[in-house]
Amino acid sequence: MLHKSFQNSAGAALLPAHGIGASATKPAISIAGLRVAFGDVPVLHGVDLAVNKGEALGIVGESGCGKSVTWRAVLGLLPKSAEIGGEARIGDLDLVGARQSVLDRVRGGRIAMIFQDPASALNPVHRIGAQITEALRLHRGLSGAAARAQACCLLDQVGIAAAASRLNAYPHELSGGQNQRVMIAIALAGRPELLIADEPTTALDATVQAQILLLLKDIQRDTGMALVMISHDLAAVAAVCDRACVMYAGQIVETAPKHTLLTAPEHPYTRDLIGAIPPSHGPRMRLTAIAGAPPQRNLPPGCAYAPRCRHAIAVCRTSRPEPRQVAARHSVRCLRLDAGTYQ
Amino acid sequence: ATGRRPNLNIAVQDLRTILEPVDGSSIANVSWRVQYSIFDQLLRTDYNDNFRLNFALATSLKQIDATIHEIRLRDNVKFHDGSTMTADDVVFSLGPDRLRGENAPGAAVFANFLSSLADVQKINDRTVRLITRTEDPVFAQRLGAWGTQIISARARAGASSYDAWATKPIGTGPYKIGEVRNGDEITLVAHDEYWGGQPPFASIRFKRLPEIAARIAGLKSGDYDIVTDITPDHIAEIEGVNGLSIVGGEAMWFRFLTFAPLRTPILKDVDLRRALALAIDRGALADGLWDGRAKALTSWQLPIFGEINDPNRKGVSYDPAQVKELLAKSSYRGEEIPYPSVGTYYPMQLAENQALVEMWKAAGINVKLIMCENWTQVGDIGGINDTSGGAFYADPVSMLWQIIGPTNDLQSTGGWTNAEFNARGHELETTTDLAKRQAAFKRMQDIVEIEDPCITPLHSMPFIYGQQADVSWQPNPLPQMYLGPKMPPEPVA
Amino acid sequence: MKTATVETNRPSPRTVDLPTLLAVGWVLLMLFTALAAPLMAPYEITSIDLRHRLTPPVGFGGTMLHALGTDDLGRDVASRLFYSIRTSLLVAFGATAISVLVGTGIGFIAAYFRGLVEHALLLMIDVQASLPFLIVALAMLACFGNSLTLFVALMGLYGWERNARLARGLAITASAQGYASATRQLGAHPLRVYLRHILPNSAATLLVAATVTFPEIVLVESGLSFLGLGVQPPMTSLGVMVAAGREYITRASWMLLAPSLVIVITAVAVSVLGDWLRDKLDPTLK
Amino acid sequence: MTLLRLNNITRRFPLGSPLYGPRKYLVAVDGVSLDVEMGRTTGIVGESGCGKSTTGRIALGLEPPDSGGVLFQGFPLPRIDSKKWRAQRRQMQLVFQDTLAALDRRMTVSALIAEPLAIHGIGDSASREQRVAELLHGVGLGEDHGRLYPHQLSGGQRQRVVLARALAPKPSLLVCDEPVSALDLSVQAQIVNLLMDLQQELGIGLLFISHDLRVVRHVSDRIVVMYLGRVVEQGRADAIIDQPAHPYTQALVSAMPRLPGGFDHYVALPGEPPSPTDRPCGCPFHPRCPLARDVCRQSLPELLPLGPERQVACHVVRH
Amino acid sequence: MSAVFRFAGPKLLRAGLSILIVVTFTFVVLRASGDPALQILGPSARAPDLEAFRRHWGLDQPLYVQYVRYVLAALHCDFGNSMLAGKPALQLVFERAPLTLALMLPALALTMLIGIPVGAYAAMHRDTWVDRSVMMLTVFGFTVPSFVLGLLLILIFSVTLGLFPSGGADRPESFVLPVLTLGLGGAAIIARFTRSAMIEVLSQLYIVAASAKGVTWRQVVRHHAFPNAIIPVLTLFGLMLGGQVAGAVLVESVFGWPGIGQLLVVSVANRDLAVVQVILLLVALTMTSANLLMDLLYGVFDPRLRGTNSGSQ
Ligand SMILES: Nc1ncnc2c1ncn2[C@@H]1O[C@H](COP(=O)(O)OP(=O)(O)OP(=O)(O)O)[C@@H](O)[C@H]1O
Ligand SMILES: Nc1ncnc2c1ncn2[C@@H]1O[C@H](COP(=O)(O)OP(=O)(O)OP(=O)(O)O)[C@@H](O)[C@H]1O
Ligand SMILES: [Mg+2]
Ligand SMILES: [Mg+2]
Repeated sequence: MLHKSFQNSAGAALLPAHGIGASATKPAISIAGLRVAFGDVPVLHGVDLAVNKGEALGIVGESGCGKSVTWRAVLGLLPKSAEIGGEARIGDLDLVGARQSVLDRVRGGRIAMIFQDPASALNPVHRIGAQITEALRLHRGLSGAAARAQACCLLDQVGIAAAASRLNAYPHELSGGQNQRVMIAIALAGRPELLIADEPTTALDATVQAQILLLLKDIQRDTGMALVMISHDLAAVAAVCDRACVMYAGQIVETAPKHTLLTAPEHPYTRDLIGAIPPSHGPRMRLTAIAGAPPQRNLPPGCAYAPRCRHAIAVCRTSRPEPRQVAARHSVRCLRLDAGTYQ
Repeated sequence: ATGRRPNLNIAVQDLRTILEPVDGSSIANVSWRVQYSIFDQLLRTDYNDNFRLNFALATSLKQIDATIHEIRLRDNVKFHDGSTMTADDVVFSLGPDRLRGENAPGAAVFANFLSSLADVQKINDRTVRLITRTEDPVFAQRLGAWGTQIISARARAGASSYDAWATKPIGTGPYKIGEVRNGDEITLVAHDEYWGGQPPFASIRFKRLPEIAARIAGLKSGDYDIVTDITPDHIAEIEGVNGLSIVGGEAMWFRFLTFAPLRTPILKDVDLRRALALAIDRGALADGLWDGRAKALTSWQLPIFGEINDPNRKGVSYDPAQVKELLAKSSYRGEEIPYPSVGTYYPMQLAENQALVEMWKAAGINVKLIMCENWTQVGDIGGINDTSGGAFYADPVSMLWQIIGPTNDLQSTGGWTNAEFNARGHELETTTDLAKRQAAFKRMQDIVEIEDPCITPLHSMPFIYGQQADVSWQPNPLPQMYLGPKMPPEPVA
Repeated sequence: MKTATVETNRPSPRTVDLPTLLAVGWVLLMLFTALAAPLMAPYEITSIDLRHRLTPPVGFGGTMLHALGTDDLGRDVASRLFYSIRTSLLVAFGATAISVLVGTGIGFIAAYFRGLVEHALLLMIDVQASLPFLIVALAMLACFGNSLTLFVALMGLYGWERNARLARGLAITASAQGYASATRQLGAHPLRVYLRHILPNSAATLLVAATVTFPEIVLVESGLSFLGLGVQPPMTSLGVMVAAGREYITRASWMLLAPSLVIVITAVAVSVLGDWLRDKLDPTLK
Repeated sequence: MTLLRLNNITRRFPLGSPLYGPRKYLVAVDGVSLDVEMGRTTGIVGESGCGKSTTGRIALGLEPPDSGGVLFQGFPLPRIDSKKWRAQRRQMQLVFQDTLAALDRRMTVSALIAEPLAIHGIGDSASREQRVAELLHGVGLGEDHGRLYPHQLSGGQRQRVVLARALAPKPSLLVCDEPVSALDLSVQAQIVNLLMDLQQELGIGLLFISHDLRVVRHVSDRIVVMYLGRVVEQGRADAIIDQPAHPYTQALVSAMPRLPGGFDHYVALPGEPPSPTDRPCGCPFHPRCPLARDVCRQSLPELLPLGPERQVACHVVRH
Repeated sequence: MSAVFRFAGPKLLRAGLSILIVVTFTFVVLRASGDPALQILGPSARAPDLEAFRRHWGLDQPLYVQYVRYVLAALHCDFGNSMLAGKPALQLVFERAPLTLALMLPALALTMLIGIPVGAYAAMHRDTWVDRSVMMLTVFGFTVPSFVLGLLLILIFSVTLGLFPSGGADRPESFVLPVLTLGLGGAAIIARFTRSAMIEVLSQLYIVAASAKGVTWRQVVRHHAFPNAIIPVLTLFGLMLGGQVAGAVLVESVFGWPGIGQLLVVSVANRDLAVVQVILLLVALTMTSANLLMDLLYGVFDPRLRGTNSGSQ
């Protein structure tokens, strides 16, 4: 089965994230060689990633490339049919294959997660107040009136009006956006070290989105919580995160500080992605989409992006690229960079 | 004193809560069983001693003339409510309001058991005259059979309604009615002022437990002292348990089949009916199905009938050769003969139904068993029917005449009738002349066996009880359970 | 971990496991028995032998003459068992199918129509639920007499109200869910919404209901034969055999045991098959 | 030509069962009027919970309005669930917001996409298969995805399945409820292009509900801004985004994350988003409005023209 | 208050109607399909006695006259007398109903207390051998007829071990075996339904989300999955409440339990109409109240059903 290749901490040094300041900031979580397969179908092909304490990391990428699966795998939330390999460490603890009781303490307490689909992620039969206070009880030991008050605070914090009375509402009585904010409130309830926000604002209107993102940013800054934000909105990622990863077909293809990524992207996919942003000014025109479809189910023998890449050369179709450090804190998984023929 | 006597627990397969013994609905085994310990009659038949008649509430019986009998009542008989029995109670108990009137609650019992009684006259406090309509050869026996239970006239008058009375009547028997839970449980309590001595049990609880397996389990676990309606197949099982025993088996109760030729045209053929009767292997039923506990019954003769009995009469018996002959002679060509049955009314009924059908099939008679839910359906179909009956007293009147007399359902529903049979039956019932009676009885048997068969006997139907071995109790050959004190015989003349 | 070159696009279907195979085997055996009963039965089911009543089965003191022993009339239990399987399979499978179909249909209709139709159907359900089945059976008997076809139909009435209420509840919950309204807004006929979407999504529960209904019908049927409905002597069924055997539970337990075991094992097989079918219908388990 | 016209529609939802306390109502949509032209797109933006989806459902005739009327191609919608209504579904389709719930989890993606074709009896099975492949391709999924079940798809993939399903019968009116919110930029571009191509080809009228102002601006001809169940501003798309008039629209536009700089322009709205069960009297926006005056607290502003093709409901801005 | 009435009104109306239908139907069926006189007096009763019996109970009247009389009397709360016991049917039934209730309620409690945890447990361990064997046992549970189960329990616990009485209803120990017999079969059914409902629920996203919150698996099952899974189980429970009287018949007859189940069977067999009707009335009332209770409980467990536009769209 899976052999854990990065078992010793020496392996962690290989991780691009540790290029600088590795001694100054310890990672809140470091993921190495994470592989996930459903049945016989591999979905993640070795994700290496570290999130430092207090850092805000954005993850963008093709829809279906495994962004959500990565974090579900880390938290042990995938169905039994998933085979998981690699490791995900917080401190000395490897979460992959950890016992249930260990995971229970980590989940919601050290790592909290906000799901993409709020309407289905909230339990329909419990009042939202109960769902929030449950998290408070589990991770902060609050109960009764104190928990309620705190839940009220949290709802306030995420911008839900009339928080006190809304505590008694059921998920179906709230709109999608309101539910999403409830989810955020629940995630914040445990004061996690790391918050994984899986598209936290897709269902929210611009003002609330801004409010929430800024709120997440503020909380992250104030509490020193690390934040992983999965999003499709590069602008939103830029607004919140310090660093961003681009994922494609179950691998991270580029990691860089946000400015570098936005202004000097190296991977062709990142470039194409940025090129697809609809303009906010000027006349309507066709958007530039990437031709072709991402690889399905099984990867091509070479670079996963090669079939769609405008710059692909012969070698791209035959051999797999490895991540390559192109600058401080900037690594790219592209063969043409290795070969130096691209640029 | 009551403290030292044991309490008796009896599990029965069914219970009825109307306890007035002359009520129409009391004509049932399950009623007789319980009521027998609550009431006394004028005379008492000792079924275990050749149906000998003993004095009970009456202490003498004098025939004044052909239709008048005078009885003297026992002194100091106490009713359950403590009052003393007088001639007034007897007059009322046998009077038109309770028993003899056309609309009296006792009309059915009266017709079945005491039909000859025309009047009851009080002579004095202790003496009563009973006047019959005609001569009655079995009048004394009737007094000891059923229907002469004496109740307290005063208590009856004091009851708010007949219905209220019927569930808690006051009699003179060894036990009085205690707690009654409808259709479930009846508790009788010792009547310590009983004239016949101290009742042996402080109380008797009859508990309804329709599942035979549950009754047996209850007996095994010691929850019951006696359980009723055991079928032969369970005898070995009970006898195999230490401390349990089986009693009963000797029976004066019988199973019959009736034919309704007037309702079912195929049966018009006398030869077919005779063939039906002759095709039955009664021995196989009695020995196989009933494990030898039942006795095959081939005729209407019973030794207890005494002088009227004709030991030389053959009756019907299993005779395949003759069946073949009769069938050949008959007009029967394999038509289906309906045999409706409710299947669960008599013990082993369904098994017996099926066994009979197979026996007929073997003889080349095509009988179809039809399961029915109720008697109306059975009656609607006609054909061959199951029935039962017993010798309440030692005379053919109680048997042949009582079972298919003109008022009984076979005749009253138009299934069969025979004028001569009825005339002879009437003679049997109303003449005291032995020779005439013997002739009449013989003729009647000829009719139902050969000339115009309408009924055929099968076998005795034993009442089998399981009981704890330490319970001393002797069952009757009839369904009545007597649980009172042993009384010295006071035979009637 | 296997290499990424494995060319399976479909999730591999669950392989049929041993219990399911056994269940299929048993049901086939029952079907075979039902068809071949006359060939398999060593005796006629009515042939009575009063001198060899209640002989125990082979291995418990009996002989190969009557491998499963004889009953209270000395009839061969094995032969009767084969014929019983034949009748009971017909009656119980037929009636279970009717009961579940009728119940589900009515339940769905009640869930779909609101207002008067729903109230009328609920009224029917209430009436049936408060009426003991005994009375319904009596009514049937009084009105239509007795025939096997009618009897299967009557037995199909057994438990329909439970299935109807279950189905209605399931349908109401399901139609409150997105996929039902999504299909509805595509312009699908309600029949399609109910049959293609709500039914498969409710199938798990309905299948369980069916597996529960099945043995109930086998047993209720025996109660009705005493009313003169359905299976009547000399015909026999598993229920009739159980009912006859209950008096002999300690005396001749084989009379009860043989048919009971067949009922229980068949019910187990049916429920294993039901589970298998349900899993098949649920892609999320693949 | 006007394809769809909503006339002053209102929708209230009762809250709770009578068994569980007194009845309260939530006004989800309050007097909304809007048009969708053939071959054009009307965008709806607004606070979450302001009634956008409800408006969309009413527009499609999936829910009856409590008052007001819906005209499709000039005719009122047939009675819900009637035969005519069902037939009309072919022309009116919805792309659901909640994709996990909207897909029957027991059907494969292909079957789901083929279903509207089967329902309306379009084509034979071979041509349906082909159309499914076409649609899958059109929304950027491969044929392999056709064999999967909804739960095996990522959020974005599911969203595209829902879209493909809605497009299958070639409707003339498409209500897209957040059709691209879960898509990455590239796929989003693909979908937006697809929608716009289809619109040009077939003249589909689109009602496009989204939070992403950038996309809405890009897709729509007209934009309707809703707040608490009411339309507060409507007009040409670029005009609304480039020069928002209503203070709420201004706030919305300012909150749009931009590159580079993120939320540099963001002007936070004071106060809290209101609760739809407890609507303020007067202008619904006044508690949070920086420009609010007395009149705003007392009377409800009507939607009145402000310049060409533009309407605003605000007491202040119009003066 | 009026709102409550609006909610309960149609249900009560329906209940009333269904009672009327049940009463009428039963009346016709019982009267048309058998003669009480014959049933009660027995097959060998004489014709005049049958006549007298019929006259006494008004059975000689045309059916519709009997029906109108019955309904009119019933409207005045006179439900007639039992022909078999000679007592008012109401009194007869009320003497026994508490005993059936005393059997049913603990049995139902047992059904739930065993069925739900067992079903949930099996669901949590689905497809393991635990699950399989538990489910196998449940099939035994509802397939073994209650009279066989009852007899087996008697044989084991009364005859062999002597722990509990074999029948009767007079001591607290008497309750153990009948309650077990009645409860176990129901528990098996409930267990199966709970399992299947639970499996359905466990695959929902909110279960994953709850785990992500750090809720332990046990708590997830208990707090998040259970309340959702209980809703379909409640439907079944409501149905069981009504069906228990009929289901109690066999148990009552095995244990000699003087409840209304047996009374019903005896009364039907004897065509003792008045008693049958009162029992059916009672059953119908139980059903109605069970229905109302279930509606309330649904609301308690499923907030989505509390609005009127729940379910419909
Ligand atoms: N339970 C599952 N069984 C099989 N395949 C699955 C399962 N869950 C996810 N997948 C597959 O894993 C891949 C990654 O899914 P994931 O949800 O991580 O995508 P994503 O990057 O989050 O996309 P999006 O941005 O659309 O949410 C998808 O191709 C999906 O089909
Ligand atoms: N079936 C319903 N029962 C009760 N209230 C409802 C119902 N549907 C919607 N609502 C309420 O109506 C309001 C408007 O809902 P709607 O879904 O239209 O909002 P929306 O604008 O689409 O929000 P979002 O952008 O978050 O999807 C919300 O407050 C919601 O809680
Ligand atoms: Mg995702
Ligand atoms: Mg919405």
